[in-house]
Amino acid sequence: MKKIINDPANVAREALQGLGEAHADLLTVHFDPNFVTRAGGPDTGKVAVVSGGGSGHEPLAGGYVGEGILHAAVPGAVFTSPTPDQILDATKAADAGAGVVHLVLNYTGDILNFETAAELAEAEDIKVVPVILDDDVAVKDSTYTAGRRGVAGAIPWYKITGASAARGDDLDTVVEISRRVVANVRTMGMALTACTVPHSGEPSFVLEDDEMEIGIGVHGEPGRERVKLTSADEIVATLLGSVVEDLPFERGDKTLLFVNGMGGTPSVELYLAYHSARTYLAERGIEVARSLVGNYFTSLEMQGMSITLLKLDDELTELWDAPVHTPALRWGR
Amino acid sequence: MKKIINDPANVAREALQGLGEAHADLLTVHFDPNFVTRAGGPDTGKVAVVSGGGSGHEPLAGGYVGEGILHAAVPGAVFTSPTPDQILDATKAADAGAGVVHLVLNYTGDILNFETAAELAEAEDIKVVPVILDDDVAVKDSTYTAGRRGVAGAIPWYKITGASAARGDDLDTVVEISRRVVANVRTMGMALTACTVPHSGEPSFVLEDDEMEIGIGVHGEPGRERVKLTSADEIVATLLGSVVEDLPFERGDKTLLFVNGMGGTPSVELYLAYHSARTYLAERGIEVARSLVGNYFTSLEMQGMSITLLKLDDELTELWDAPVHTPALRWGR
Amino acid sequence: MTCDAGTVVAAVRAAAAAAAEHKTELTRLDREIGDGDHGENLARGFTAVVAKLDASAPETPAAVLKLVATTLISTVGGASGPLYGTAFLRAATAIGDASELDGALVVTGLTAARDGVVARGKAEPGDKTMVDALTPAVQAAAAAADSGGDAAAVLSAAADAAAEGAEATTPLQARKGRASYLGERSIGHRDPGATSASLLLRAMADAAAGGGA
Amino acid sequence: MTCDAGTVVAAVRAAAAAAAEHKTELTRLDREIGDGDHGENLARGFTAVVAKLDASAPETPAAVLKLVATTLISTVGGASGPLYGTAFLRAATAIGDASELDGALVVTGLTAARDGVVARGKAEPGDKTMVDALTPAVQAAAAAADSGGDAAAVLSAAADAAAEGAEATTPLQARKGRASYLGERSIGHRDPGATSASLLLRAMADAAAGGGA
Ligand SMILES: Nc1ncnc2c1ncn2[C@@H]1O[C@H](COP(=O)(O)OP(=O)(O)O)[C@@H](O)[C@H]1O
Ligand SMILES: Nc1ncnc2c1ncn2[C@@H]1O[C@H](COP(=O)(O)OP(=O)(O)O)[C@@H](O)[C@H]1O
Ligand SMILES: [Mg+2]
Ligand SMILES: [Mg+2]
Ligand SMILES: [Mg+2]
Ligand SMILES: [Mg+2]
Repeated sequence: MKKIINDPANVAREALQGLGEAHADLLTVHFDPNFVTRAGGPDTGKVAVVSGGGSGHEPLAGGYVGEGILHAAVPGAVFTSPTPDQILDATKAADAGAGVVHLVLNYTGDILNFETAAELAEAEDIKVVPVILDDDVAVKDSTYTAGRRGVAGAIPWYKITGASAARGDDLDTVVEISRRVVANVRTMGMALTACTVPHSGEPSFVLEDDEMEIGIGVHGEPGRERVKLTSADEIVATLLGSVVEDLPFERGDKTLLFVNGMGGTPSVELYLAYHSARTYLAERGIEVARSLVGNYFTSLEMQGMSITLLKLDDELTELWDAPVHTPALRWGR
Repeated sequence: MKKIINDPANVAREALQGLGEAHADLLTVHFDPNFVTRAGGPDTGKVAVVSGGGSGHEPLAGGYVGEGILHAAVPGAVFTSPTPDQILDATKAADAGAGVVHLVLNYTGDILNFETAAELAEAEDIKVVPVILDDDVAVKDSTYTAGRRGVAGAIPWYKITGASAARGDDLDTVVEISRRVVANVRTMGMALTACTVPHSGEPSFVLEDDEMEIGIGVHGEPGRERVKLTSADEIVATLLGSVVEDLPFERGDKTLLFVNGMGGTPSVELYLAYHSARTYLAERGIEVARSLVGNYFTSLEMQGMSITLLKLDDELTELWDAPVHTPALRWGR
Repeated sequence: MTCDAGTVVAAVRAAAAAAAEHKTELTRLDREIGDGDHGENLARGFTAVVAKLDASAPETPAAVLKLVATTLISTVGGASGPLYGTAFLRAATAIGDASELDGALVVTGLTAARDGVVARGKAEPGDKTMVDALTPAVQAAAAAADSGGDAAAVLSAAADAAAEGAEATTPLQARKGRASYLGERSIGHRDPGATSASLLLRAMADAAAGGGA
Repeated sequence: MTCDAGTVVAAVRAAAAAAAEHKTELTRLDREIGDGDHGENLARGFTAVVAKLDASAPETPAAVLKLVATTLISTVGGASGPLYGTAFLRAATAIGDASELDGALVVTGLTAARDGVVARGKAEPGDKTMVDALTPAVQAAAAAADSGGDAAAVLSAAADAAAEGAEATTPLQARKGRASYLGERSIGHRDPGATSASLLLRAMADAAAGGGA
């Protein structure tokens, strides 16, 4: 295991400390239990948006706390959903009386822990509505699985939900818009290498030099299939093929195209893949109206990428464009 | 070699195509010869700032073209300085009649090619002044070397030089400020893994599982020494120790602390190292007034990091804070 | 042999020791079909449980189990945190304020625990989850209690059946939890949660058996 | 044997073939003490040179060399691009408009080339650069011309001396170029630029020798 870390047990905590120190103007990191809130405190009169998940996905979720997007984030242990007490404290800290939306990625652990936290919050008279993201087309949503995973679609989902709250929408509206993103966003990922959970010290799986894993999740889980490494164009066609046919995205659709690195993928490869994806979509008459390229939802140091496509309407586009100011996403101010 | 690429010979070109497509609102990518300019054309009446180097360092340099920073960037082949004709064309495209600053990283190839381009530009009546960055304290500046390398200090150097040009400073002033950054910035890097130049297909060096390379450059060159992998705190102490004693940085100094990933280093490790660096500097009474954490000047997919410290005065701080709008750096608008 | 609060504390401490001892093995199993944290999750939770037990002396078996439940819920996270938390919480509620547990009360507690896991996680037997260890455990416990077993004997029967149930998850295709993402590729690996359930039961049974000494 | 523009074209094409043939080896040498692109850089440059030669027919030896120079300058990049570019450019200028090269003119051209590299790169002999191949090459060329050698013989002597010079860079510590960053760790590796210089000279010498046939 090659990492720049101290005690493997303290990785998530020390990274959070760094996040808090580097961005003290934007956010405040709380410990025991761990959660991140905006530096300014609750957003008076507005719906609060809270998310979280395991650590090891940085900049998710703490890096998205700030104006125009999340009010609080709750990081669990590495690749482990947070516990209800963390989520409860974050929810209480974020709540401004207009209700709280829990943005939950669809994993058994996250669902259960957020469920418990929501019950506890309701008991303290905070209205909580969960919205669940399950954008990963690599997993078939059937009675034979825990349902699709929530993966990189989280970034536009956070952004647009947060922008709806920021413009003063009421709880029902924020939830409707958030669910509209879920209904219109699809993602699929792949990995060139596995990642190593610090306390485990062993890679999550082993790929030969000429192999890649298709349909990977964001926790170093093995994916849908292991195949020979091919060209960027072929990889993009595989990922986008599944994504496009799933919704389906159609000729004339206006989309946001998001090429996400898994943590160890350099910018040069992501932009190369983005170019390939643009070409693929142009051939099918699908318009790319907005773009995002970078390591935004990672799996530790894994090399690989996911491609996300979100079908945009005018309102979603406007909410995507609205100002945001966080460590990981910033524009308009 | 595991990369998301097509033909290894086309990596730099296809990534540039992606950059141009994803950020058509900000910049224009030109081919044959390759260079990147702002979408808006020359900046009327202002000094133009042009830089470049090999490809494989993305988002450097094309990702820094935009308002408030570079007017043009010239990407060579992977890890190879650009050629004079590219640099000349970029210089001509950026020039607005107030002179051009060439921001050159101190490598023999870059110096020679920018020198030739400057001669050719002068022949076309464009006033060009080169400023050379050599911030890498891993290399001793002596008659026994080609001098110190220019490494991650380039990011604050670009930013502050560009901000000086943006506020309308004349050529002499922009050059003075740019040289002030060079005089006050120091960097040192390390690697956990090597990188693989696409057309070569072989890693630039081989490290055992328990080894790291200290004093690495940004081209997969082996570094100053190969040692056993240690903790983040010890690595940070080694890097910052050299950086701090070199200038030297002293108790009471106000600084910008920049933890840069080499391309394959995830955010979680960079923030952890940032926290360690903050602690190190706090113990020595060195104030961190500004921060930057991320993969900003990379060596393909190399895992590792560099730490840069820039001593700030009020003017440099103000220029760092000034608005910037590029794919890789954005604030204030 | 009695099974009072002290015995239950000893059993929980034994479970904690088992979680620590098998941490690497459980994590390895979870790496194969999950995300490689199950051992770490349980070890973290039970370390916190032991710290709580060191600092307080719950007076009834139910109070011990409730302390375990709340501690696991607030320290484990993941899927197993709320599921084990619910299991211990439901068991505590089910056994009421009894100061000693007999075989029948152990069956009551185990049944409530299993039902709680099913209620929260919605897994059926055969889905390749901890339910595949808990369900045979409940059946074996009931049988042992019917034939007059005391608390320790009932727990021991439950542990044996849980071990077999865990073993039997190997050929199954997962339909719940992370392993379900793998589809057919989950076949051939033992479920980490079923394995931990059997290990915890075994440790508690052994401690309960020795507990009166 | 004459050494006219056609012979020089043949020599340059042979040099291009050598650059392609030794690409991997030169890149490997550069990976050890540089950044692993020298072979790729030269191959890219000489491929462009061949394309230019296919499309035009320069009429004098100097015109051929000038075409090589400008093409290398605009396609190679790195340290070697401007250095080789300068070398060919200075050689072209030095030999003037001669329609054929004799031994003495080859010496003139080689000397100007070497001086150009030194003027641009400021390396001294012993710094572990291409200068360590070019300097002995110039000396051997001059000696061969003094003893009456024709163009091909002079080039051949230069190539032999360059090969020895390149070989002799192995034990040196680099003081110029990227290899200098390695300090003592540069010792024990042959310099890629000195190696390419000797390979290019050898190819040109062989082509010039066969050129009159
Ligand atoms: N829906 C469910 N019902 C019952 N048990 C489940 C369910 N989902 C997961 N589990 C159990 O949880 C175990 C995994 O726990 P753990 O690794 O700690 O959590 P996570 O999967 O969140 O990383 C699985 O091996 C399985 O036995
Ligand atoms: N200052 C210099 N003078 C002469 N030759 C040099 C100098 N610097 C580098 N070289 C030569 O250039 C070679 C490296 O060329 P190349 O790899 O193509 O460029 P780069 O070092 O920019 O990657 C070295 O092996 C050396 O022979
Ligand atoms: Mg987990
Ligand atoms: Mg190079
Ligand atoms: Mg797990
Ligand atoms: Mg080189």
